[in-house]
Amino acid sequence: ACGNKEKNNASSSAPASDTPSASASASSDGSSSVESLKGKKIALVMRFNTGTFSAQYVDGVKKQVAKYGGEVTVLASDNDLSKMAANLDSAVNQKFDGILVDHGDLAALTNGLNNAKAAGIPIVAFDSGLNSIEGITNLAQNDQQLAEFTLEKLAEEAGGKGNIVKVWVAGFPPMESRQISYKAFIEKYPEIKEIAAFGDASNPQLDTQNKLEAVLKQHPKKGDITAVWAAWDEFAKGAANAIKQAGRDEIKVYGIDLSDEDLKMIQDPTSPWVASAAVDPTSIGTVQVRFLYQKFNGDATPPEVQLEPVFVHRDALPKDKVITTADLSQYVPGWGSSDLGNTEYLKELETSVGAK
Amino acid sequence: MSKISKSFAGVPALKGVDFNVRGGEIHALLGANGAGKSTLMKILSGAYETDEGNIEAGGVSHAFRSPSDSKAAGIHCVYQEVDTSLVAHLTVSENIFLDNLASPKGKAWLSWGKLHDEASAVLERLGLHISPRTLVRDLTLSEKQLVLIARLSAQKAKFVILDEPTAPLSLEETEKLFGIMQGLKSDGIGVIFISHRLPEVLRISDRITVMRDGERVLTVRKEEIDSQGIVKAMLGRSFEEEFPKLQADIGKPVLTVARLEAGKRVRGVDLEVRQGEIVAVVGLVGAGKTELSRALFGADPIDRGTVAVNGKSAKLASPAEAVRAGIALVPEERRKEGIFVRESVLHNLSVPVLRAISRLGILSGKRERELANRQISDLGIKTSSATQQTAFLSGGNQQKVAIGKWLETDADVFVFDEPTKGVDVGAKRDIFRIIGTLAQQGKGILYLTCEFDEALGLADRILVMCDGSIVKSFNRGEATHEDLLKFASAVREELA
Amino acid sequence: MRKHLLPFSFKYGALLFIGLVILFFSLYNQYFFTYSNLTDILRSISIVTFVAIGVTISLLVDGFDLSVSATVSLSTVITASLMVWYEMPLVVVLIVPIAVGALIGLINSLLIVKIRIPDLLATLSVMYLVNGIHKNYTAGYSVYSHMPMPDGSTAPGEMSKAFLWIGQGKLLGIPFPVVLMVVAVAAVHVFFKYTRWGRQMIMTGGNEEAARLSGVKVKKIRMYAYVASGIFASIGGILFASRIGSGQIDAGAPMLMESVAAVFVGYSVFAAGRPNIIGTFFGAILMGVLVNGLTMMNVKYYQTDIVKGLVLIVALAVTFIHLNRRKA
Amino acid sequence: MRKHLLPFSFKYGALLFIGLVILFFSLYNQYFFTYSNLTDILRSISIVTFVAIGVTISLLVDGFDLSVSATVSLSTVITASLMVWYEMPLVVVLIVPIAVGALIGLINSLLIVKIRIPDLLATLSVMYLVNGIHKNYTAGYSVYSHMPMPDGSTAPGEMSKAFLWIGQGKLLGIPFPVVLMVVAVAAVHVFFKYTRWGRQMIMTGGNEEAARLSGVKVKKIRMYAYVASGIFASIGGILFASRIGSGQIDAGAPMLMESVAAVFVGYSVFAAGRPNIIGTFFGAILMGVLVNGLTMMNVKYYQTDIVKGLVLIVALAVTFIHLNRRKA
Ligand SMILES: Nc1ncnc2c1ncn2[C@@H]1O[C@H](COP(=O)(O)OP(=O)(O)OP(=O)(O)O)[C@@H](O)[C@H]1O
Ligand SMILES: Nc1ncnc2c1ncn2[C@@H]1O[C@H](COP(=O)(O)OP(=O)(O)OP(=O)(O)O)[C@@H](O)[C@H]1O
Ligand SMILES: [Mg+2]
Ligand SMILES: [Mg+2]
Repeated sequence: ACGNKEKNNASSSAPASDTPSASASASSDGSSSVESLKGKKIALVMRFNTGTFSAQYVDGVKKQVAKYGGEVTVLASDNDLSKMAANLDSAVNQKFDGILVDHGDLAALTNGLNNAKAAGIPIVAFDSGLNSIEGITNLAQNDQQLAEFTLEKLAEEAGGKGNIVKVWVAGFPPMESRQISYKAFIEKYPEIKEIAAFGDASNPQLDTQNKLEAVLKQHPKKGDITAVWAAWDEFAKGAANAIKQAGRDEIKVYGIDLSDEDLKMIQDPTSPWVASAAVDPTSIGTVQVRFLYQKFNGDATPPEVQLEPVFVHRDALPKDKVITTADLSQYVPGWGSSDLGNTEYLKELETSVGAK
Repeated sequence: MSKISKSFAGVPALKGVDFNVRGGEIHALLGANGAGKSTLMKILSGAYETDEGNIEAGGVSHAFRSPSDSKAAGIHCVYQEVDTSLVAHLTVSENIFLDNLASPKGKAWLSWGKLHDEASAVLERLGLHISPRTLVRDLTLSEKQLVLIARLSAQKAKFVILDEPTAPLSLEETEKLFGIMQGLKSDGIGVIFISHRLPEVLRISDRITVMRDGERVLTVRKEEIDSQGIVKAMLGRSFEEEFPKLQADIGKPVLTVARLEAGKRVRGVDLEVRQGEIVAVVGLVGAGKTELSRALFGADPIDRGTVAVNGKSAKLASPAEAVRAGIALVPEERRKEGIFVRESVLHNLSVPVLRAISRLGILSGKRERELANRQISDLGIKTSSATQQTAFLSGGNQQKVAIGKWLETDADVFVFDEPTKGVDVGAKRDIFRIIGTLAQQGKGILYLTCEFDEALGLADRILVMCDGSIVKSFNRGEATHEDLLKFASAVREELA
Repeated sequence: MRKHLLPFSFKYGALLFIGLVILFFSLYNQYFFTYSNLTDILRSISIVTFVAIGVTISLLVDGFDLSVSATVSLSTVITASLMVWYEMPLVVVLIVPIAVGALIGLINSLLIVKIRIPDLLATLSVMYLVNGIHKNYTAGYSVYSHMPMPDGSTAPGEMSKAFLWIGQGKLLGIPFPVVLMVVAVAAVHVFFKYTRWGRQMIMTGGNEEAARLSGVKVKKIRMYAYVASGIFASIGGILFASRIGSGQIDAGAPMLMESVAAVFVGYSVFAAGRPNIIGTFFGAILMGVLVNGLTMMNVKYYQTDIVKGLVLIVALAVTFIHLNRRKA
Repeated sequence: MRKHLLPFSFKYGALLFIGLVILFFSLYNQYFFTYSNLTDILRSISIVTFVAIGVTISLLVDGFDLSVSATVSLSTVITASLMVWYEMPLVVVLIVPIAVGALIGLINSLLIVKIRIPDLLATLSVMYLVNGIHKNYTAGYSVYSHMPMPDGSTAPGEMSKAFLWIGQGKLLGIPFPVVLMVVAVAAVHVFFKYTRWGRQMIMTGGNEEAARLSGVKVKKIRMYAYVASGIFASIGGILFASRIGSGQIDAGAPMLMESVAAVFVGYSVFAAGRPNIIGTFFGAILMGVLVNGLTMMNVKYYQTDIVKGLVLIVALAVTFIHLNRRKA
């Protein structure tokens, strides 16, 4: 999935708003320091580990580290924060050279992170809200913006009015952020009404399918329901299935987060799922690794890096062939091609490792 | 106890029973199966609550709501079902002092050393050789019964109830128990003793109460009655011929066992059973009869030796193979092994013959019902209908069900292991009639029992088993009760 | 005969309750009691019902199969991968997961019957094992048509139309999974009520030792029960894949608790107080009706669990109060 | 006496195995056998151990408490909410969830002892109910310091330092949860081995009828056992909240299976073949060591499940082959 990272799409450099250091620090360190960057052992401490999104993210991390000649150990936590804290402690004990954190939690990890800092282990986190701890670079996917993108598109395509179904569940930080946008959206468009809301994280796809079927039966007339907004792609898959199988093709589905699997469904012209917003999971991994290597190199890295979400609509996708997220950058500007965090010496490192 | 009544699910088990015991007497409580003896005693010991009636002890009226209430009043009980009162995976010591541990007044902290010492003392006083640290699950049935008696004697009781304590005990052990009972009596303790063995009842007890159908029929001093009178009172009629023996022609051998060894208790058994022949195997408890029957039925693995049915050598790796070879077993522990208490009589009776009443695997409900109704009327099973749940039948009728299920298989050999254990005289006679009929049909019968009189009355041949092998064979009429006892205990004494 | 005196209200109480629930939802929402919604409900419970049949069978021989959820997950990804990765014909796609389900049942029964590990312990261990295997098989990815493979290529196959029809198609206007489910329930019910082997299973569950001493091959019987349980769970997995059109990781995880809930509600049906297939079916229906109806009422998602719990408690309480009163 | 002849290898086989596993990991990775890693392992199992103690107690009276995971979840969010929403003092923060845990135990025992619903059925229903209640209580949200409230305001309180110390602090260089865990294991062990009430529970579990006939108030005893189970689960929940510094929704969900696995491995310790507290503790240690060690070996997360399953199977198989050989 990372095969075309080099195809540096010019339009994608814009998002890195507050990271001047990313390119600035690409000063000409000698190749000896490039040598010293090889053979790093890196721990990836994750909270979730199922689903295609996570799998692609892990893939991104692994491939990028491999390009730098390092090795990754994944410490997965089954969505259990106490296990995640234990995993972080264990990573510190094992004296990894660097630690990547995925979907962490400030309260749960503060202790472990302080230990890591004390042990001099650099940390880069993704979507963890660790900004209050000094010295950690936080990558953040702007969840509110993700939600806004899809909701605005929904409003636009619906003409600012209609009945919608929300599939959402609380209890997860990204979900709760997305809810904030949703609330604002409902206030902004008084003519858009929520007629049903449900969601179950433990059985996302089938449960959504079954429950949406009930809602469809409750509103049997075409036009009763304008759209379904799914705050998570796992919900969107179930929603799309239910609508498709019920033959209610007038209802559109808008989702958030995009994996290869989802892309397939969005491309399918018979699928009601028309749009999603996401940050490419693979490039999240890639960028996170780059910043970690900047830290290895002793660069001053910014405390916060915003990963700008990309909006993917079916209209932008090719009709004649099936693509994967790896090819998506050709059609959707800003996707998968982020050169964020890259530096000259890192490129050098890549070629040096690749040469062997 | 006065005017005690108790019903189970609307069916009366006790109807206004009056009963009293005095301190320092042994009072026998007799009655046919299901007469309500155990139920009455369970009410006295607080295991059941009475529906009506009143209990007085030491002049004070009590409402026993739980076993601890009646224990507080000094009433202790050894229940008929031994395993219900023991905790298998705990030590003998703990089982002996279970009541103390259970009592809210006991010590909060447990000293294991002291507990074992005290248990040793109790066991020694009774002359029992059981290690207090053994787990009860590793004991034999009679040892378990003795542990319960030890528990009793560790208590300061005013009244003691023994519900069929002698059923699993050997003669020696029974003697030991009687010694203990006499001791209790001379300490001024009132003993209630339930047994189906009339001779021992007549020997040990001071007064006798007979119950029938949930009512008290009579209470007399021992001297005022003989065993005939008791039987008459129990059944409501006289019981002329105790063991009716039907004559049958004896034919070819159907079961031939040679040098059979299985487990620790069957050590080289040779025997032969012929068509129409009733062969009794007698022996004391622990002689290995049950193990022999289980080995013959494939229920336990056979270590060495051969078994042939109708001259054909039979491979007995499982009961299913034994059934195919033509052997049927009526096991000793009926509720655990013989019947399905939660299922209907109908389903119980058809288990071994499901193949016969089905075609291509589909059961014929009609044939199943016909079969059941036939057995119910032939064997005189007392049940409200074939669909009655077996749990609600009395013990004797449950035993008839356990026998009845085999009658329509084409078994050639029937093995009965203590089929009359805990069965009243009426049901016993029915069972003997069934066995006699089977013999007349040319079946071979192997009848294992520790009741020598039954063997003497019923069998064509009697084999005496001792410590895992057959030590003597008698033809009908050759042996007396004493002969059997001599051989049954001989080897054991030699070894000792 | 007690049985005939059994108060009507107890014997048919559970059914009455289901009826009342349906009536309530029908009055509340005009669209609830429509042919298409009712068939939707039945379709929505079809997967759980298959799993629950397996659980019922294991309970009937006095065991308990906790590994069913893992079997569903494994069967789902195997089914999908056979089409997507290997482009196998439909027969193979259907037979292989069923064989795998049977194999899991065999492993369970080996542990339980041969090594004599208690049922709960054995099937829990197998649950862990199979859960690990299914994730390992796909390296944590879900399986879907033309998915990208780890080596960068694209998977050659896709979920076949014929296969998807199993979960999504209709036969004479009835969703096919519903047809399958009803046939399965009827067949299993007949099996237990009218066949020799079914009766032997029930007797084995009632008293294993007595069954053995009656000549029933109890080890085999228990083995068959676990194999059947594995097979029904794997059919559940196949239906799952065909219903959602892909093989999701951990798809079966919620199935254990849901199917067990259906089975336990089933204890109340006809006041049986024990596992029974018809009860299980009605248990699944009740759960399906509740989810559908409560969704239509727009009850918050976190409140449906409370309702489910209360319904279970009430159903069981009524049944057991009654059964125990009868016994005492 | 059989017991003394018990082959050493069986009685101590499980402990030996744990020792070997630790040795293996120590040789494989220099960081494994360090003080800080070993205490981390112990800390990581402390929550599961508390829950597992509760499960063990319920199994000891021959029951089974499936509701523990739901109790953990509820206790976690209640604990967090008491601080975050209501700014309660520490005592209240600790007492209320424990009282709630006891209440759940009471409900369980009411259903089991009074209404005589079989344990699995009753506690499963309660699991659904409590799961629903805990989500309802927070409207599905997780609870964290100064969280935004539904009405738009910000929650006044935060997780207090003193409270967080319970889960994250150290006493004499030992993580405090480890101290708590060891004290709890020792206390419960002593309770069962040397006190009258403990023995009464074991009697009740061994043979309820015998215990009743000896005058044990078995209903009360079973009630206490379920209350204890609820309390230990709720302590697990409190530790959870204090370890992660917030009250997560569904935090307890994975706890049931994990604690049950620890308890079941514990059956093998000392070849007991039954639930026992020391065994449970070692079971939890083994699971913790495996997860930690396998992660250090960079085994894929989905492969640790396979290893867990295999270890469970082997431990149980060895124990039960041995126990059954002894019996036969
Ligand atoms: N728990 C019970 N539930 C239902 N019926 C019972 C129960 N216990 C006893 N009965 C019935 O009550 C009647 C009296 O039984 P009980 O056990 O008191 O007889 P018994 O005189 O002790 O007989 P036995 O000589 O066989 O021990 C029997 O009909 C029996 O079936
Ligand atoms: N430890 C035990 N606990 C419970 N029951 C036992 C135990 N040991 C033996 N039994 C049962 O007690 C009965 C006595 O068996 P045992 O082998 O001692 O002698 P036996 O020759 O079969 O005597 P009998 O048939 O006269 O009782 C059998 O039914 C056996 O299954
Ligand atoms: Mg009796
Ligand atoms: Mg015997």
